[in-house]
Amino acid sequence: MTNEEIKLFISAHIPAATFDESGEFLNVIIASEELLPIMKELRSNRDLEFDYLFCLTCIDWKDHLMMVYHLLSKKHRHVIVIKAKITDVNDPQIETVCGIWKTAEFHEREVYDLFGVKFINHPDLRRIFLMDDWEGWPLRKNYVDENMIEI
Amino acid sequence: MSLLGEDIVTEDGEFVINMGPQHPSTHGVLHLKIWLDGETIKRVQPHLGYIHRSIEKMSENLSYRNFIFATSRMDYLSAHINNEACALCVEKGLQIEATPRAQVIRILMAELTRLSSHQLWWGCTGLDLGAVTPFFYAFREREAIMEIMEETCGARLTMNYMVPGGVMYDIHPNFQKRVKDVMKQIKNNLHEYFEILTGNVIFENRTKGVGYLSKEDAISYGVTGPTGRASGVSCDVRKWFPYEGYDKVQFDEILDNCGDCYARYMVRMKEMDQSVSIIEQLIDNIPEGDFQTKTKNVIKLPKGEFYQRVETARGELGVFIVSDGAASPYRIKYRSPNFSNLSAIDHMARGAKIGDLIAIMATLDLVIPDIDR
Amino acid sequence: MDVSEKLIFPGQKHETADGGILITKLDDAINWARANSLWPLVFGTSCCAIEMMSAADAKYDWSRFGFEVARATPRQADLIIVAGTIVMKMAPVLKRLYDQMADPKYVIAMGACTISGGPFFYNTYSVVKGVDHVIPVDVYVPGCPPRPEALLHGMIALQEKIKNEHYFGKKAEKDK
Amino acid sequence: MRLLLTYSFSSLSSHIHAWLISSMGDGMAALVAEMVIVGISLIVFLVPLCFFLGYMERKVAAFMQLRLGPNRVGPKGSMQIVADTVKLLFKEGLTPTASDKFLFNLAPVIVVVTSMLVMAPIAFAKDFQIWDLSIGVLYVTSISSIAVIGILMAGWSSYNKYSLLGAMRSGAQIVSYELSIGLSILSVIVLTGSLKMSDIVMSQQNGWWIFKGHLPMWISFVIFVIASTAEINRAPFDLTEAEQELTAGFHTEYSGMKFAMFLLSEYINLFVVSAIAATLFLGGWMPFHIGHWELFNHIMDFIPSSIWFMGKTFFIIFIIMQFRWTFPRLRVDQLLTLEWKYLLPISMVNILLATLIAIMGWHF
Repeated sequence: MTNEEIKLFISAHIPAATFDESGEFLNVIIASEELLPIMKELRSNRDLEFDYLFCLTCIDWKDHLMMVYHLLSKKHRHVIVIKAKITDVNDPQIETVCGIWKTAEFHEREVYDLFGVKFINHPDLRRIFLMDDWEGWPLRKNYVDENMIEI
Repeated sequence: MSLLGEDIVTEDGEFVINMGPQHPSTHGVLHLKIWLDGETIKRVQPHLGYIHRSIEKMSENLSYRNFIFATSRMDYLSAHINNEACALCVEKGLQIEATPRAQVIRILMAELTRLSSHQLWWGCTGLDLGAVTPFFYAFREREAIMEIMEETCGARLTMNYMVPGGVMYDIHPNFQKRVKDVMKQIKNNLHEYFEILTGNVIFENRTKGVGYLSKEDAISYGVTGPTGRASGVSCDVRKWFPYEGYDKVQFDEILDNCGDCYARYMVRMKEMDQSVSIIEQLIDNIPEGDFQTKTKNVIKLPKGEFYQRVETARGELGVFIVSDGAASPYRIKYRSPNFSNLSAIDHMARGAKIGDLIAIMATLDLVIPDIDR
Repeated sequence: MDVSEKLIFPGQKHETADGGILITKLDDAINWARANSLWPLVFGTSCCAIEMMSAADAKYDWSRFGFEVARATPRQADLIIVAGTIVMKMAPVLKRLYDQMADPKYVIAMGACTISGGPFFYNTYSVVKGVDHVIPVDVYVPGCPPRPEALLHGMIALQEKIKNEHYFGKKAEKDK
Repeated sequence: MRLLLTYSFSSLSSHIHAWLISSMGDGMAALVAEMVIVGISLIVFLVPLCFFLGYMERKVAAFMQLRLGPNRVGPKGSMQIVADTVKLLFKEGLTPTASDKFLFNLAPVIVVVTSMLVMAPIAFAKDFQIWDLSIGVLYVTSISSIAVIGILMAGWSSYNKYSLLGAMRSGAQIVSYELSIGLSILSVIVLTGSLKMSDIVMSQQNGWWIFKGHLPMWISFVIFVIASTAEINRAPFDLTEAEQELTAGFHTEYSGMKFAMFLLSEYINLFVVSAIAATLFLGGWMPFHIGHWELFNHIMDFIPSSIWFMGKTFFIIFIIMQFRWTFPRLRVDQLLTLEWKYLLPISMVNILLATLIAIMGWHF
């Protein structure tokens, strides 16, 4: 499918979705509540079949958090970037995509560890890199590190 | 020897052992919690972060020239390829390309790195399975490659040879001759590798049918690199999304459908041949010209998001730069191959024996600092 | 110290220079053995571990000096080569490993990360800024990573250090 | 010179015996004194032997791995093992708090003592044997299996999960491989008709069993070497201490001298099994003779019997050392499969063949 067809397909499911084609890939920006149904559709639809989630991360834009999912279809060889906007910075929550791509389990734990995004229905949501008693979310822009030396 | 050594038996009467953080076969500081039934593994739970050095956070404070070199310390066996990925990503943002000469040098260096990485892996696989001698044979060729690296880049392991727009300095005058010598040496000695390990009955028994990973699972777990290709997933970035002119050289993507440890082993062994072939195609055809494109002293990327992927010795490395127009990245994400590859370990090891887990870890070829970053 | 000036009571320890001839000679013999048989613990966290492995290979071959027998269990090791960055999560594990080792035990800090937190990582939230915050270090080997020759040099320097120690008689210099 | 070569050790021992009896009387005192002398001379013999085996192992490993091996400590690195031993002597011997302290300290002693006990019936040279008891071979097999109790004890008392796993593996392994060893020894006994070590050596006067006994003896020999490698826990069967799996297996918690005792017993065991293999299959101290080549046989006779014995033993030791540096390690279930599905049935058929040869008198 070309980008235009994918756009049409997504618009049909989520009318509020906005698109950004300035970069290398087609970016689709949606609200965090709409994530799970469209992801399921992207994975299972025969013409799309995005079976490979190759990058899952989060960006802290200070006033909101942006979850970024890079998807690729091994069969059709097309790439799409889904961005889910989380507006609640103090208690960020989003549905997990573990059930769709198994690799998401570790990547979501990483995002939880470093950004504090809580993934609803995640099977094992613990800190992955830092100690369990660590305070704060290091990759947030408002994280204060006492050991940091300003250069 | 582990931090959680106290719970000999958990409440349910299960036997739990902690492999790592210090353990000879975890290749660093990976910590695996293993639920056992006799010798049979019921569940494996990886505990990470014993070498989490926060490279992503740190890179947010480094300039676009400097953050590249921190990545040498991620997957230190593919240090050069990691640097390449970052340099390419910055180039993508700047919309420039490395000079033709630099591109060929980059490919040559990347393939040499891949060869040395696979050799180390081969030696360590032997070591993990209890055969000590392969380790020394592997280092024989690895050291020869290291010497080439040292002569041209100035360092043995963390080369720091990449800059956005090319390479840091031109190759050493001896480079071509020495590379040819080493290629000859490797081609002559590769059969010894097969004689020592591959044909051994014990080795075959230890690896065949062990740690099976199906194609669907491999894709779902995001397993890439030789590990993914051994499960039949075509995932060589050099073929799929060619960079640096990989589309101009002839090489095969090695695929195997068995998905067991032996398949992973054979895929890597055959990849060494392919790397040798790539190097031989290019070594006499290094174009003349500049080794660096002129770039500004302070690099500033335009506002936007850039994603670059390369094929390291372990799989697909993705560099995701989010720029807000400043002199240092706003956010950097490294999609490291080992992190995804490791996530499949529980799936692969269930029902296997402790010895199988060692074989699985060995053939996954894990580099722990790349997982923790 | 002039012994004759002091009043010596029966049963009091007669102090002689350097602990007496017998003790000194015995010290020398034991130190010779200890210095020439340093068994390292199989322990490496990151890049430096690869150069440590290179030091074991045929080209550098640390077995020539008797470092050959790398033990996987801290109980049987004499030497811990901290090869690679130590992060906050690893620090208690490293301390525990050091405690598990049997005396006499030695530490080599290999590489910039273990000496000071690293060429890059000194300014991050998770890295221990120098392994000597956690365990006492005998020899520092700088580099990122140090060459195998540098590590061998560090290990030979440690041998020299051991040869000047006192096993008997005086309190070991290490404990001072 | 001639006197030295033909000198029999039996005259030396009978001199000492006569002197002891004359000075102490024919009672317990003389017996105890003899035992002490034997014990001391055994230790005096074993310590250099183990030093040499340790040195040899490192040099064999270095040879196979394209490197030099120890060469700085003493001439050609020959003092390396001495340094290691002295260091281990002066190292702190840790006893974990949670361990069973009595068993923990007893285990290495049991392991070393059993391996030393097995030395008793071995004929080191002509008329040079500590105790030529009539059930020599039976004694060897029964005593050597006590070692597993020491290993189990070490693993259990350490209060360490790796140790426990190692000990459990060791139990299964040694019990299994005892069978093959027993059966392959039995095939020699069938031909010899005696359990006595000296009889077994004498029966090979006109040819070693490996040549006289046709194919079944070859099979027995190979099975014996494989099974005894497993019995003494050396690679590729070193599952009890499998470094890459169980860090150090049953002796994970041992340090200092207690660990040195395990190392010592490993080398003694290596020597003992090689010596027994040499005695049973390669004629012990018997020189190599070929049929009616009288001149050749005379030259062979001229070489002292102790050199013959040591040469054969070290040949087998060298083979077993090569195993260690060549093969990957087996998995625990494959280890048992190898024994119960392959070695044991083959040995059973083999012993039938050996019996057939013995009954029909087909051997030379």
